[in-house]
Amino acid sequence: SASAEEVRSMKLWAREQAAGPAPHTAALIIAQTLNELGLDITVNAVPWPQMADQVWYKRLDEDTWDLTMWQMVSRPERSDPDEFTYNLFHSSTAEKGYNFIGYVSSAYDELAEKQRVTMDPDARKQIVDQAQQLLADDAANAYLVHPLLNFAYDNTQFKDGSAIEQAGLGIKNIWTYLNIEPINGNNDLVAQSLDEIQAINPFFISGGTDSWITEIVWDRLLRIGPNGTPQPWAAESFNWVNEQTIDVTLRSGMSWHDGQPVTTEDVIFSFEAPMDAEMVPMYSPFVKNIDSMEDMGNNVVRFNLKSSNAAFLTSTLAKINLVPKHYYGPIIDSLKGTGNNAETIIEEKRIGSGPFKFVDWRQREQVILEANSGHFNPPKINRWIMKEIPNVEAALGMFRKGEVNFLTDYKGDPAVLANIVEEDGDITLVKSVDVGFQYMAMNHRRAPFDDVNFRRAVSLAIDRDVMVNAAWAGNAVKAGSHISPALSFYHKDGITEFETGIDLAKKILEDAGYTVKNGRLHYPEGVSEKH
Amino acid sequence: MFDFWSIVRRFLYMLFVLWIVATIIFFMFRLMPGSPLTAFIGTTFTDEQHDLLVKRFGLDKSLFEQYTLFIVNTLKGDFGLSFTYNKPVINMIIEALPNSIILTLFSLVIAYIFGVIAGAYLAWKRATFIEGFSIPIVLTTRSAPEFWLGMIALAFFSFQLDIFPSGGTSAAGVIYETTLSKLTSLHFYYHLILPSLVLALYLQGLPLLLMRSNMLEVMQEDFVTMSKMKGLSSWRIVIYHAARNALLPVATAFTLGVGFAFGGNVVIETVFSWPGLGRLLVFAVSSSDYPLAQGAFIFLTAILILMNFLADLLYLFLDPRVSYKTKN
Amino acid sequence: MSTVLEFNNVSKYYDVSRNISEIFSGKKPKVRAVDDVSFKIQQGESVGIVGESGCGKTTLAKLILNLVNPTSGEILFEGKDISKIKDNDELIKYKRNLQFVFQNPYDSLNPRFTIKDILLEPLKALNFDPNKFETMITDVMNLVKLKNKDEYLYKYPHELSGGQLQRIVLARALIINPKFVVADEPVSMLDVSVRAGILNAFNQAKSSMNFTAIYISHDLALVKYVCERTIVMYLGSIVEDGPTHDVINNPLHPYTKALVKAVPVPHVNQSHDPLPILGNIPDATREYKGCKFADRCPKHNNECQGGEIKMGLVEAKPGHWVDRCSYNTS
Amino acid sequence: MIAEIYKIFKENNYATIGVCIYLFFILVAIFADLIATNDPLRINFSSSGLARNLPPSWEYFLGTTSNGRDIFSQLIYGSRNALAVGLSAALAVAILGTIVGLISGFYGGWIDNLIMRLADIALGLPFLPFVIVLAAFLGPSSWNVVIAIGLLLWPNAGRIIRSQVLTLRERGYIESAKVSGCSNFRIIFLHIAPNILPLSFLYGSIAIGWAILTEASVSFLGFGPSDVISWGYMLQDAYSSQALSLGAYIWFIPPGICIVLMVVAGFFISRGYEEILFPKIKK
Amino acid sequence: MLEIKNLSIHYVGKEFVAKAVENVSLKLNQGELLGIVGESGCGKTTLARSIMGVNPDSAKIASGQIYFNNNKILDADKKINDLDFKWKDIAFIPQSAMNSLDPVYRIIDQMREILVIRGGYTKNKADERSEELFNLVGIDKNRLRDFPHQFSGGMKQRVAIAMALALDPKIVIADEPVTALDVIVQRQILDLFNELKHKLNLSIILVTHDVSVVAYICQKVAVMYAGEIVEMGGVESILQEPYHPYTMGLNNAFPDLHSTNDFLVPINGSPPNLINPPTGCRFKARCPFEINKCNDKPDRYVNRDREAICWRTSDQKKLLEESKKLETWEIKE
Ligand SMILES: Nc1ncnc2c1ncn2[C@@H]1O[C@H](COP(=O)(O)OP(=O)(O)OP(=O)(O)O)[C@@H](O)[C@H]1O
Ligand SMILES: Nc1ncnc2c1ncn2[C@@H]1O[C@H](COP(=O)(O)OP(=O)(O)OP(=O)(O)O)[C@@H](O)[C@H]1O
Ligand SMILES: [Mg+2]
Ligand SMILES: [Mg+2]
Repeated sequence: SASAEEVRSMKLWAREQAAGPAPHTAALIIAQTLNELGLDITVNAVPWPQMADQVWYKRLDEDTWDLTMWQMVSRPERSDPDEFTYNLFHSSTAEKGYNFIGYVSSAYDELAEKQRVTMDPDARKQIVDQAQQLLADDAANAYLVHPLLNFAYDNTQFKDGSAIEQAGLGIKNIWTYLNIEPINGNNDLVAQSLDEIQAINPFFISGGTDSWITEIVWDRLLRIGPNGTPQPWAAESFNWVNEQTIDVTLRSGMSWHDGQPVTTEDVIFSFEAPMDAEMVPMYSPFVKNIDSMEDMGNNVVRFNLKSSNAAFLTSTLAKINLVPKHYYGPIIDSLKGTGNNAETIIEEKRIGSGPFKFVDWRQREQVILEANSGHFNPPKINRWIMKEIPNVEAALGMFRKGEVNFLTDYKGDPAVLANIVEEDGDITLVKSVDVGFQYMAMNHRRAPFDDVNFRRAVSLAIDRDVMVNAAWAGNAVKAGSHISPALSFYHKDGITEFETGIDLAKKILEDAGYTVKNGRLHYPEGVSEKH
Repeated sequence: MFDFWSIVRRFLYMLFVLWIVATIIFFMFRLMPGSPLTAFIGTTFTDEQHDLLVKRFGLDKSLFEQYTLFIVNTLKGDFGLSFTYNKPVINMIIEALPNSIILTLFSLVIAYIFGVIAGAYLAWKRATFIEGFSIPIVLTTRSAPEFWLGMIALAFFSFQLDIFPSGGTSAAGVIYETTLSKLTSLHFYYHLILPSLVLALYLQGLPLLLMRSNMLEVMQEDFVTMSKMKGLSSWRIVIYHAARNALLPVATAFTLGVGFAFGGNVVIETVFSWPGLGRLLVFAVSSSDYPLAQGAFIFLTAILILMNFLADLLYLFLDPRVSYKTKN
Repeated sequence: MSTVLEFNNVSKYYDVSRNISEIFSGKKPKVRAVDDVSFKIQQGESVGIVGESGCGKTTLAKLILNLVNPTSGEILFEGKDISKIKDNDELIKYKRNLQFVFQNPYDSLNPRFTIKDILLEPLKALNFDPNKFETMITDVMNLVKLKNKDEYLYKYPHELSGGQLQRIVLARALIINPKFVVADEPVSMLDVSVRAGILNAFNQAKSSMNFTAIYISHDLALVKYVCERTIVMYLGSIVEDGPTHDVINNPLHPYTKALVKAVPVPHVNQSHDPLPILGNIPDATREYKGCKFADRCPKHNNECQGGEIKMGLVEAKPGHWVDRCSYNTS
Repeated sequence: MIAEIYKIFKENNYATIGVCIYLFFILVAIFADLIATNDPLRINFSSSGLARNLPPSWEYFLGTTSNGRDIFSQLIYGSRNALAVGLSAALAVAILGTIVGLISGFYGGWIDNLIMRLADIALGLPFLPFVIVLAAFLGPSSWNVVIAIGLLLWPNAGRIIRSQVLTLRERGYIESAKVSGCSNFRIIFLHIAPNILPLSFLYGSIAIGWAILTEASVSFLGFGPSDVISWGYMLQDAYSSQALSLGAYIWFIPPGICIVLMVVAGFFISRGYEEILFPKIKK
Repeated sequence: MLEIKNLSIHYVGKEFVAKAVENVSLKLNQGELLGIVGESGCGKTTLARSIMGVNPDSAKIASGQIYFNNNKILDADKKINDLDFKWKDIAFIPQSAMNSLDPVYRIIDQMREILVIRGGYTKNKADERSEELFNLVGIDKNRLRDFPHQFSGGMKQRVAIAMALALDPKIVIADEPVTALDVIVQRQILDLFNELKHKLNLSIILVTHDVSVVAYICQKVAVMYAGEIVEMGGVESILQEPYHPYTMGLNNAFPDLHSTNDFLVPINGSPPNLINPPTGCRFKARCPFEINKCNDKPDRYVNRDREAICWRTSDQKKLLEESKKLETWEIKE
């Protein structure tokens, strides 16, 4: 019919190739595929600040984004489903928060809120399953894959198999650092990072890499164990007094790297400091739910919560760094009123109680940590060193030459790595499914993405096998929800099994009234871009 | 010879140019697409955090206010805090600067020593078979993108032959107590060799060709003919008379080259993971870290301008025709 | 006879910076290329200007042609101050009266133009009637003794010899039938054997067209063949001005005396007496007090340099002027 | 002018080689559609999935990239970008430099002063860093390089042309044109400009190489456009797809060679040209 | 003392051969001041430089030899290895002293270079000698420490003379030493030459295009035209009784400050191109007295100390008369 409006030409925003070849390739393939539906989509690859600025800050603008490649990466605390389930899709975060796609569903909001306060794991899983299914039905996002994380180490320098895999994170984790056994006279673990390290500061969540360091220099009360659940660490034990009260018993005999003992006072300070959102803005969300703390004596600290929260152990007790009050207290006091906050602290000493002590950091070169032999769980290596190598080619080169003996940050082509492993023969390669995932986001605020059928068609047009095999070169598993199969407990079985294909997509569109004229897709009769 | 005030005047003029450049750069960054705040976006990134950042970065102020603040602070030598590192920009620059300086100087010195000698030699071998194939080779090395040469050098010398490290300034775990101890350690120079050779390969063309054509020109001068008439040996003529005169412009080109190579090292620093000023700038620009990018850029500019200035002074020292006024 | 050209206290200073330190320091030494010069030239006269290199001869010529503006003083051409000509028509009228013959024939013809184009340039620029172009070219080519004009007109300058080129330069100057011609060392670049030809052509053109001429040269011997009046310059100032015959045979100023004596002649029996002059070529950027010639003058005394004596001409004999100082001392 | 150019090629092997290289690339660029065997941006699939990192074959003369794109076709199409960037930069430098040099040299005075101060500023800007900032400012596009080259390299050409104009202005035939009553306009365009055109040409041909190298560097650093195939982009692609580790020499050597050829051709031409302009060096 | 025999020098280019010096023979005696006059491009500099053995690579010695005190110092057929005569026996004063001093060294250093390296002086002795030389040429010895550009043109010429005299040469060759100078300075330099010649018993070859300069100081003159010496003899006879029409024309064309003539007599046309010089007499195209025979190479006419290359030497008296008239030289058409 004559009055149907043509679907406009659109851009698929993506990051430049160097930032990750696989998603870049995926974007190219997706654009090529979707164009077969009669769309006109070009890939617009730009650096992160530009892409994020458009997608995030300009989400409400008149002429904003349509499609964008996006990713969520793995972090230990993401082992709990709450963060993704709530923050990514709850309508309260649609305007300014992480729900940048503008997904608004009261049914979903209800589920998201409910899983948060449901303390019983099985009941909670039910709710999380429902949430996953609802998102799939609504085609909220076009989930693509959960990448496989690639790590490798030199098994002439480390005992083969002494690395420990943590669910959704791979072998790059504290458990490996503590457990890995150096052999043949080697004493150092030399890790590598593609990103630049921005800060090593217990009050600052800066770059992703930085947390690898803060995590092992500073202890936390709990730690996420290899199985993905929080387990006691600096806390000897914990005990839920009721749904809003928890008692934590501090391990005795711990000391700071400067030799002073770790006390309950330090623990309370560590959680109180971030409550000042101006002083410690990055950590303050994690302690928001704490109403008060009490020193109960006998190394016991009681946390009184404002509301019950299933994720409290993971996102608060296993998140907040324990810091010595005698050292950081005065520093923070001196910062008050200066306009600067705790994130600007440039320390001469970095004092924690963790299994590794800070030794040296030469910016854009390397960080050196040393084993804390007095720790209750001392590492077997002597030093933990991380080289900052900004490009994957050089990083791989150094790994092959043994200048790096543990490949911790490999974002390159997995096939290349596989080749090298094969050639070398002395490399242990470990692949793990990521907690994080890669997806293509659609802007629900704008036509045609406000139409669930259109979203479904777009999502189902993308052959996930092609994504896995072509874009990720087999180095990924298909994704169907925001919960990775790595979190086997919360992952909804069968959510990744759905039909895809260009014909299916065409049929969905046709059924919904879309037409193709002169090779271009047109809206159903009466639907127009502008509302 | 020349008086103090003349240098002061010239120096003030340099500051003026620097100010203009700083202003241009300031506004370019502010009007650039993309936001420095995107680096902080995360699932737990809240509105309050956002507002705090805006305030701390001073982005809530008007552009004009930001500008005056920037100029005033810069005059005080304060380049502000890096958005991403939360560190004073000046500290970061000072940390990166020696690496860049050493890389640049080292490669320039290699390039110029080689270029001058080879240039003089080729001038001597004019119209021979040697010249016939040398010149195209020199022109070709000048035409190759530095990073490409770097890639090939890495693939070959480091990955294949394994004689040089593949990047950085030191091997894992080596701790330098001070910058000085770093710059004096052999280990550092071992890492320096490959990048500086690649850079030198690229840079040697200019002095070589310059030296050659100067030599050819000088060899035509009457005073060289006169030296022949005086019965002086050809060695003495070539070295003492021709080369000395031909070197004048090469020496100035060297100074200018320092400033130029400094800015051009960005790509080599990237290929060889060299923690220098150029890479810092690239990082800062791509992450919209305005203060850091501004600081790095202004430093690069200052070095360039300073080198231009030094080139003038150097010429003054080297060429008696400008430094010694005619007596009346 | 009427006055065609009049210089009233004309000066032209150039700013020169010779080295970087002067550029840096903002010092601006001045060259007094023409310094407080006054003279008059009558209709039909031919005046030679002589003096050593750098004394300001060319600058003087450029001042007349309005190629440079005087630093001070006024230059009147037919009673009008030429620096005040603003109106385009008037400018063209003024330019139609004046022409210039340059020193270097290899340099003063545009190498990319044919001889014909070169000759047409002034005609086009000064709005002459296009119908007359052909006849004007023929006439002027005859005048400069390039009778077989078709042989030359479509050639480029590099295809001609120096002597021929200089004839073309002369032709270009004369083609508009100017009232006033300035020739700046027109033969100094040429071989001796062809010089004479050019001079003869110049002389003949002058007598047939009756223009007023200024002939600049550093060679007194050449001026003698062209001019009836000679002006001697020294460091931007006129030191002597009189009939050529008088100036050569009876020079009054010590500088002129030395000049006349120094010119070698193609005879075997020449005087080998030392020259009545001291010292070396002076520095043009120096500031002089009193008489500029004082430190080379054989009769100088302290007074000369003290500033009490000013340069300036007095009429020693009718029509023969000389610098005041040497008039007084002789 | 034409005769002069002809002379250059007749007498100068360098220049002849340079021009042949250019002609070759120009032909390739014009007939890219015919020569290329594939759409350079298309992702190709083979029976076993994505046609990634394939070795050379009849289907893909130089094999494929990690994204399954045809390297040979990219190489062919890359010549278009290189020529477009190179030639427009050359034009920008030549035109800006010439106009500025002419005006500055001929008129002198405050205009000259102003222009020379601007030149100081332009020369005070570090080149590659500025291009990077400009690319970030204007968004990724090959034209950034052209703009930057125009903005920053005109002083080199401008200064030389200016000094040339200064000496020309003192040349007898310019003075005689003035005496002949020619207007400034006529003098500048009829008498002076033809003499400095060779210089403009020289600086233009130098700028070609500069532009291509800079474009490559900027692309390599990731500030180039991702939907335009250029040799610099190919190198960047190869580098970030780890062609070095893959040992995929066939991927990263040819674009580099093309760049070298194109740039060296510019050098050859300008060199040949220099020898004609400044024959002293030759004799 | 110095003898040039049948010297021919050709510049060999890619596509041409310029015969710059053709069959030149010359003799120079002890204490003699020989002038070589000729117009621009006739091969004067080429000739002078070939004595020093420093012509550019493109200059090929086609024939001839040069002897100094009966030692061969240049030979067309073989390379001479003993070049010690340079500067010690024969020194050179260049046309442009301006460019012949190395701009980056002080004069004293350049003096020392000659005196120490070539002359075997010690440094102190060399400095003493330099001062002595400066004294000789009339420059204050304090200025030894100056750089070349700090001198004026006339002084540089003096410096060049001082340098030429440094090692007590027997012969000094001066290539247009005064051409670039103003008449007053020119006169001073010429007087200096005269003085030195007498004081040091030097032999001097003075190359110039100025007949008056030759008249002022030379005893013997060789007139060059298009690469050949067309006439040679004592200065007086050449000026007053020339045999060759070119010499006659040259004398006529020369301005004379004190003559009563009010016109000059030009020679028609311009010197021939040396790439394709005319066969036979090279002057014939411009010669008013040309006859058929001139298409063949003229014999050398020798009469006591006079030499000329012309077919019509026997008509000398008549031709000389004719040559004084303007009409004679009128353009032949
Ligand atoms: N454009 C200029 N800028 C600065 N100084 C100049 C300029 N033109 C001439 N002069 C200086 O002015 C003085 C006079 O120069 P001018 O050319 O008038 O001398 P001249 O008598 O013609 O000399 P010559 O005989 O060498 O041609 C000289 O010292 C010269 O250096
Ligand atoms: N390097 C050279 N290559 C080719 N031809 C040359 C070279 N040098 C000089 N000639 C030619 O040789 C001829 C003689 O030159 P030479 O310099 O000896 O003349 P000259 O009499 O000294 O002239 P001038 O009076 O101009 O100094 C000229 O025609 C000149 O063009
Ligand atoms: Mg003059
Ligand atoms: Mg000569």
